[in-house]
Amino acid sequence: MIGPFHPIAARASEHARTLDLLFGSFGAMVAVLTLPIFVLLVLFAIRYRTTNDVNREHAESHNLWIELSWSIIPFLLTLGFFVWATSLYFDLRTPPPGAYTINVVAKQWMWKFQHPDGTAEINELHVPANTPVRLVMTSRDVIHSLYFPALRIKQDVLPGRYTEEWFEADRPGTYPLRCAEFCGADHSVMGGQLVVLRPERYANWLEHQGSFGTSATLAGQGERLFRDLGCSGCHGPASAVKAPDLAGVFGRPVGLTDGNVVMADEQYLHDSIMLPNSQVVGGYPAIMPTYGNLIEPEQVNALVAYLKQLDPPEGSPE
Amino acid sequence: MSAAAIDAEREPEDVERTSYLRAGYSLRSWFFTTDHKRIAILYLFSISFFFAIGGIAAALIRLDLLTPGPDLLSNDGYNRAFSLHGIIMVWFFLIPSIPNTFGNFLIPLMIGARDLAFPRLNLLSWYIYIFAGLLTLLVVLGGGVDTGWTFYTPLTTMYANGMVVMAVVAVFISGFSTILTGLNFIVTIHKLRAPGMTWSRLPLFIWSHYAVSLIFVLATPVLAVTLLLLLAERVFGIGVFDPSLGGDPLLFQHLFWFYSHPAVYIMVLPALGVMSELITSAAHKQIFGYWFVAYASIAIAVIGFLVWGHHMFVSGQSIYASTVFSFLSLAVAVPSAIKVFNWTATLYKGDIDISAPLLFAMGFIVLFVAGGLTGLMLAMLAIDVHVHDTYFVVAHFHYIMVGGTVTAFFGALHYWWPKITGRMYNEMLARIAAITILVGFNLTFFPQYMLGYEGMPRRYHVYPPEFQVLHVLSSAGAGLLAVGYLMPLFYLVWSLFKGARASANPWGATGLEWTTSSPPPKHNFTEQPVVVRGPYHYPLKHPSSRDHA
Amino acid sequence: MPEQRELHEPFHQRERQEEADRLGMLVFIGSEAMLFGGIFAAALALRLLHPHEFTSASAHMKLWHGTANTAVLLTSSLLAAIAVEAARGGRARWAGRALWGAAALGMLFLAIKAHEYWLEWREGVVPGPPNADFGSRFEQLFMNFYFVATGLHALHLTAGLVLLGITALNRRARHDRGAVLIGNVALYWHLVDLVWVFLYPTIYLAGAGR
Amino acid sequence: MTAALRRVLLVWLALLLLLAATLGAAFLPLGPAKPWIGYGIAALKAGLILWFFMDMRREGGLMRLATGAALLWIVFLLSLVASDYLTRSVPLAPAQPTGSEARHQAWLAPPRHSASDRRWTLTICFAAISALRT
Repeated sequence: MIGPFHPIAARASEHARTLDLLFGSFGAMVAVLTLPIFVLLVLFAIRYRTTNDVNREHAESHNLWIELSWSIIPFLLTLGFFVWATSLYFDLRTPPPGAYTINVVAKQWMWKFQHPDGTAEINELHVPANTPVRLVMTSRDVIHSLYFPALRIKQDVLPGRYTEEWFEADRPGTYPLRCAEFCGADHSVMGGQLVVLRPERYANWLEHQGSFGTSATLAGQGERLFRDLGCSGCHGPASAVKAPDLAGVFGRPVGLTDGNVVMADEQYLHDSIMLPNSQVVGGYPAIMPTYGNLIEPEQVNALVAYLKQLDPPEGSPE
Repeated sequence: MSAAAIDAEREPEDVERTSYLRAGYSLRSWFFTTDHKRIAILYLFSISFFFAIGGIAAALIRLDLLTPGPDLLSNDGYNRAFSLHGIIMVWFFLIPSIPNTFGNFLIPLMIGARDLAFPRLNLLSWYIYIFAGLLTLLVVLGGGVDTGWTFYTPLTTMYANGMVVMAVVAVFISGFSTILTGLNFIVTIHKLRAPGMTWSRLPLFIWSHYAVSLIFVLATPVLAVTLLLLLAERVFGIGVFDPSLGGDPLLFQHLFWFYSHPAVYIMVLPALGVMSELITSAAHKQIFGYWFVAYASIAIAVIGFLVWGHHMFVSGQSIYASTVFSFLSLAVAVPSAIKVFNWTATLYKGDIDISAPLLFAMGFIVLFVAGGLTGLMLAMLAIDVHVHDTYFVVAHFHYIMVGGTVTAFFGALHYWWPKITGRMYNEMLARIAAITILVGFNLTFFPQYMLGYEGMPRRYHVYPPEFQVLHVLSSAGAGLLAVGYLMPLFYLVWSLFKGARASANPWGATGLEWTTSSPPPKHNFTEQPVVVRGPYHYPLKHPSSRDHA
Repeated sequence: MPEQRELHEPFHQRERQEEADRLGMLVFIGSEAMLFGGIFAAALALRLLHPHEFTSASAHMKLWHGTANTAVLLTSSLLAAIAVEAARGGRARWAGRALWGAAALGMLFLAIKAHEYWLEWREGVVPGPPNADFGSRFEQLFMNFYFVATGLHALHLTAGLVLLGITALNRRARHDRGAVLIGNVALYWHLVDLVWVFLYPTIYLAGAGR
Repeated sequence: MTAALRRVLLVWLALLLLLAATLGAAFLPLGPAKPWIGYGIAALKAGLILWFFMDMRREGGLMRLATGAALLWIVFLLSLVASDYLTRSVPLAPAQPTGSEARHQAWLAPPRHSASDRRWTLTICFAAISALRT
């Protein structure tokens, strides 16, 4: 029952090592609980077989205390591991503030990664070592799942919604990345490489990419889109249309028309572009056209990146 | 038990003349029968047929995975092979395997009734099952589906191009056969028990089938509505899951797994019921902790409905809901643990006849415990994040479904074979088959645990070369397992013609079904039996109690 | 001598057999309730995901058609209950009339429903035909849910109508003082009513006051 | 006009009154309480139908158990599905305050405990709730 750890299962992050410890210790406890059963099974079968004349006096047919104990004690033991595993899980789902954000777009049978400086790569992900990296992921068609076996993490990637995954790889090297949720014909070839570089080598890898990758940063692409798609027509400072000013909106609570307050995170910005009437800002009419079928998820990522780094004009408390 | 005793001593010719097998040879007498025993035989043939088809699909998969590259099947061909393997094995073999064959045959016999409450409904449920099975065969011939047995949207609603609609309709129809069977069992167990057969005197086989019927009736309709919503979206375009309109693919997963996790308890609970019968009969001893084991079946059925979220830990479900589902998934493991501990305690100081059914039973316990505890590991949130949708999960559910349910199915087949056919099978060959199955099984699926932990995802047709060694091991094991499964086909059929004639109670067991002749007459009992004692009243202390049965 | 339902195969006493038939029907009703449980889970999910848009989409529904339909179905449920009481009281003719009344009100429900669908077809909020244009994308999703939920309910209502018709024509059922068949059909009819009682606030009342 | 007929007619009247009540309540400006009232009245109507029309009044314990089981299973489904959708957007991760916003946002956003101790309380209270549930 305990999967012996083959040398193939590389460990590239602190979480991976902790998880292996959790898996190993839980496996050990499970073995300690079950081996007696297997031994007793065979032992009883041989010792009390019908041809063996042995004392079979006063075998009880029930004993409340034994039965209660062997159902409650294993449950309490597993509870201990439950708390440990749950706190590990909460850490997994809590990216540290200020983590290095990379956008991921999954498409039927390939992964596209967009670095903040605009570099884009297919099926290859270069990340700096020893820095928390946060992947903000969305899919263009079906459900995929970005799985890093060496980091012991995976997260499904859903169409029409952001899901995120974060890790801090601490051992430079090349590790596999795979799709874990069945997504159609080429599900098994939809994988690639996670290349962990020391921070300085990652920096000059980015420069090298900069020359022939797209020139503008992701936010730069977002700014160009903001103009081309006509967003600035309504949301720009000089526009006559009554639309909320988007400067510095990211990370701030936003009051909606129906009274409750929502945190303006990436998901809210994504939904406001794709499904504008879903959560309209308080005091504004729901007149924004939907861009659902006009733009690609990559472009939405660029727009969101642009809005995230838009600082409010100096001094305005709004 | 006087009247029933007369049944047991009837001469073989008289037994042969009145046996339900002799009550009509025409096709009409078989295909329009309302005798629960004949319907059980009809089910036995049909599920064996689908077990063979599912097995062929499994063989294709295992052969293709011998090599890292796409050598035997194309990408699409492999996807269709595992989808059909999943659909046929889950809905057309595993779910009906024990309840519809041994449940149909034995529930009336065990509670002293002449037949199920609604005999015609029972036959209708078989015809619905066969109609759904034919539709699935059309899907197989028409090229199958490339969605997996889980039919996740938006893959199935917008991007899959196989015969998704017919496959979904076939599964939808097979659901009604399950609901009717569940309804039949519940009413029979409530209303047709023999005089004196109180709830505390019910055999544990009946308790587990009562729990299974609860799941049949309460879970299957939710599968029906989920598949209807899927069809509405794919065929008429009026779906509620479309993400571009603001719908949520997770809603499909919630509704699907609300059925599908109780469905895995549908598959394992009857096996647990069979085990209680096999262990007590082999040990010739009262079950240890009757009420704990009986209520454990009901507890599994009830808590089984609260844990489906552990299939969705990495699917973007809220982390708080995942914590609740993780905790409840630990709670559902407790009743199963109770059963295993009680069986082991039953063997203590028993008067054990190491027969083939006992070998199957002990094999079941080992594999079920291994499968169950890896299930506990999967319920741990952090571990599931790593091993979800990998071969670790594949190995886990095969340990429970194949190592558990199919082993129990074969154990039940051997244990009640004399009662069903009136013939004894060859004991030595049966023991060899049991050992082959257990060894072949472990060789097939234990390497998959290691594959899973190293990061080999599920449903992968092309895999990195470093996993090849384990895949070759697994495929070799699959070959041995196939041999193990084919052996009973030969010596059981052989026993039909050449086997020794079975007495009414070859194992010296104490159930009501052993008080009537083998094979039982058309109306089960010549006289209505009256129950005066509990189910497993074996004499406790006597050193060699076997000859006083 | 009032007809006795014939005693079929495995049962010894008629009274035990009637209990079994009624329990069997109730278990079937329970499974049908779970079927609609899935529909209500979908409604709950959609409402929790987009609370604001769910209410604005529901505001476009024809509230008066929905309310009329609820009243019609409640009355038809009353008639079914009267049919059972009449059969138990031995008044077969009243039982038959009450059953036909319940069936008639069921047809009225379908008529109102068809009229509502036709109005929506003309407004172009029926997904599918070319003239469909929806206020927002979620509005189309809401209409999808509306048609699936009310369509499934209408299907079950039609099955109930057929059952009511068969029982009304069945002389022996009407004279059966145990009212087994009438009782079971009435149970099914009350289930169809129960589902609508909960569909009404889900679809119509969500956006009623806006 | 037998007693049974009178009782059934009375129940029918009560049902129509409840229908009027729920319709009226929909037009009152009750805000967030509206769905609770709507479904509360619907549950009342369902209770009346079950108790009188479907004769749970005269039935034995077994039939009531069967009806109760179906309703309980629907509650299982709805409550656990709701638990996912309600807590999906509860932000555990503080959104990334950029530059000068940090000080400003601290005033706006509700006081936040440190992530770790909130995590312990959440895990324990969820475990407690689920223990009560089983």
